[in-house]
Amino acid sequence: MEIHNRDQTKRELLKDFPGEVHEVGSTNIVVTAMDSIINWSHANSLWPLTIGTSCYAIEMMATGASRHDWERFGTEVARSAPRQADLIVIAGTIVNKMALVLKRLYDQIADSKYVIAMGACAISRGPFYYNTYSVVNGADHVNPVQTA
Amino acid sequence: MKAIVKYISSIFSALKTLFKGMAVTGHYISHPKEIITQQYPENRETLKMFDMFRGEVVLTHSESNEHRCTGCSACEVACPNGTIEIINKRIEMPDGKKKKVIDKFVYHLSMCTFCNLCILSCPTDAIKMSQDFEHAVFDRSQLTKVLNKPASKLMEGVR
Amino acid sequence: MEQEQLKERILSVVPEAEFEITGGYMNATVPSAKLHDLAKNLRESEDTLFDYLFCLTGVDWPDHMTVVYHLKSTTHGHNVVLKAKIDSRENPEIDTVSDIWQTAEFHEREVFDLFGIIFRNHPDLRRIFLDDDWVGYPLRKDYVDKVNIIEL
Amino acid sequence: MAETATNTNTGKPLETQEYFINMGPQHPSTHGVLRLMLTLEGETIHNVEPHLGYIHRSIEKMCEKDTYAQIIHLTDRMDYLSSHMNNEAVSLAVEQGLEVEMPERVKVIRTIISELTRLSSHQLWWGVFGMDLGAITSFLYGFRDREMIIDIFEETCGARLTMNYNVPGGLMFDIHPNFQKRTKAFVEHFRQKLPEYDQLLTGNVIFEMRTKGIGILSKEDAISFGVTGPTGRASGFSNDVRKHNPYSAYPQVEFNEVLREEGDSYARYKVRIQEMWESMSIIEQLIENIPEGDYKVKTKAVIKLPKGEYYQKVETARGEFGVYIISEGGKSPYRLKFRSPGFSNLSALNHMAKGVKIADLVVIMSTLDLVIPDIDR
Repeated sequence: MEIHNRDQTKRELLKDFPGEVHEVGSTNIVVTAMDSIINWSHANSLWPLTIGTSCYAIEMMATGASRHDWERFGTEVARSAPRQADLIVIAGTIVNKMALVLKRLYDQIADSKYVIAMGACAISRGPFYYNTYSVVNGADHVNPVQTA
Repeated sequence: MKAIVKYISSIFSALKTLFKGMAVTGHYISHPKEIITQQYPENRETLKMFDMFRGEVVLTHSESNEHRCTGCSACEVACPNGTIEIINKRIEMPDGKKKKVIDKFVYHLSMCTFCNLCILSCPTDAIKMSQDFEHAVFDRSQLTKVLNKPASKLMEGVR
Repeated sequence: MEQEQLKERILSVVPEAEFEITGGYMNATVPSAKLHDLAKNLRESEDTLFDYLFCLTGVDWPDHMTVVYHLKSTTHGHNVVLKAKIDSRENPEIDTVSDIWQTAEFHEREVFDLFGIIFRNHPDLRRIFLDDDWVGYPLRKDYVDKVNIIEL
Repeated sequence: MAETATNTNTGKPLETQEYFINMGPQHPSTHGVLRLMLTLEGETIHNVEPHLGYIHRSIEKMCEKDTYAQIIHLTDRMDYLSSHMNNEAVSLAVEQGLEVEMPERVKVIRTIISELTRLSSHQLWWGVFGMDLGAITSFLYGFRDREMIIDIFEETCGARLTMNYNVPGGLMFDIHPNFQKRTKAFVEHFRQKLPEYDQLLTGNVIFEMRTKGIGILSKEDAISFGVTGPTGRASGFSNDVRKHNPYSAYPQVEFNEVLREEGDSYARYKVRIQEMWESMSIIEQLIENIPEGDYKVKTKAVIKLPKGEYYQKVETARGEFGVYIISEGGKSPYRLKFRSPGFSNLSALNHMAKGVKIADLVVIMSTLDLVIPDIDR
């Protein structure tokens, strides 16, 4: 996937936005109907699936807690059931035994779904690259990863 | 009769403990200064990490595009998981002698655990940890970096 | 109990025991066949009363295997390390101590999983970490895995 | 117990059947990737069978190839909530083999950071415990105070969680000039905030009903299962390594080993809350006078441990953590075994959970304070 610059990303995000955005100085004014903007924000808020296997899970919890608080971005609740989620944050090492479970969880999520691999272990084994007999060589060997 | 009194008193004690807890929450609603949530990314300009923060390994370059890495591979040996690969080449010096310099200082950020052993092992203080923390990319191959800048040279006097 | 007394105590149960002091603990190496009796004796006698097994380790040596038991008495406060020497590396077998210390049930399953030491009379001897169809015992020194292990 | 239900047509008692249910590995309150096979009759648990290995990363095998300095960064990733204490265990074992004595400064700093780590671990546990019971508020409060400790770590050694601050032979860096100021400010802050924890949860009727008398573990069973740490101490098993085998600066400080007799979930909760007070008192005793001196002793670049066996135990936030090193004289150990507290604590789960309802299992698991990578290694 190619990397967009900031303006491109903004335009793409606003492609299906129901209403007009007028830029006034450093802020924006939006002209739209209340119902349509509520529906739009429902459709565009990502609900992550908590699949924390190791150390990264704590950092992910810290992201959701009081200091960093990802609910500011509409990541309202972390769900534990794949049916209700649309984003997997793979936070932690994936070993061979867990890979089957991860694959099943990925398949159970409804389209459209996104995957974020968080941390060295999930991206490419990290510290468990050499001399280990049970770790999967990067989570993208199990399912496609959109962001690492 | 006793059971009814017990039942009703338990309701009241439950309500009491409930309000006790709610009072703590209420305190923070009325004291917004004690809220600690950071407004990232709006505060990106003012946000400063601690000096010691281990963000990623960087090879320091001077203004005249010179670095201090001699290519001794001490960091490559010290790294527990093969994050650093140093590829050396031989170049001919003006006086006809052949000299070993680094060709590529390859750094796999995707494997780095920021354990700091490479920094400690470096005899010439060529590498250090930067405070950069925004590393998210769309593909893991972009996390493999070459740290020495193009056409950079070894600093004079470092051996 | 002092180390000398303990030594005599163990010798009275297992005469062929060998002793060594390393790492601050007294180590007693005994043949694997005698281990269960000795452990039961040390656990139940009033003067020793080793009721707390805090570590159970399997070790793979070139020609034999050992299972190491770190014991402590919570009433007397003394420690001892028992090492059961298993002569065969092909078919290592030893009696379980899970009837003496309940925690051994999990620890022995771990040793079985990673070293392939079979604990006789164990209530539930299965692999604990790896899949049931895993071939080989990965913590043995001669374990080779061409697929998963990338040698540095 | 209710009377057995009867079939209305035949009048015979209905046959009940045991059935199995899978809890985990993807489950919010298993705190990781623990899988439990529950044998149930109705809602009553008959048997709990833990299935492990969903995060078994073969750390012990990897240690056989690494040097002693490199092992430290792996121990961070086992019990990541008490990573500093894990590092300390390996460092102390190697120092025991090298027969070097640490300067007083190193001992004191190690102890302070250990206690800060214990506090942060207990705070996180408190937050997550509330969440397991259905109270999300505690999660936010626990993490709020934890972030202050994390800031201290970040300023001192540059990492938040996997610190890698201890190295064989001392510390990786000297402490930051702000360290004492920040730590004192934190202790002062937390002395005011800890009573809030009690207000939010401890006295609450629902909370007490869900924890009192649930998952009772007797002292004999605790010893037999090797259940250590706050879990074991709540059953009256006196096992604090800081008291029984003191290491670092623990001989110099005065603190109480928190013991309770009940052995139920509420006792385990209270022990941890009380331990937070004790930890703060330890920090306060040491923080004023950190002795001057070196922050590490000089060791060889690649440490070779003399042939022999070394066992070192430390008290982590979860219990007794042991490192057993067998060295053949090389630069990496011949065999390295980690005695993880969680593994032994988990072995008692089946015993504790027999006969309770399925919702209580979550409470029991939560008060055991399991960290799965610590169990699986």
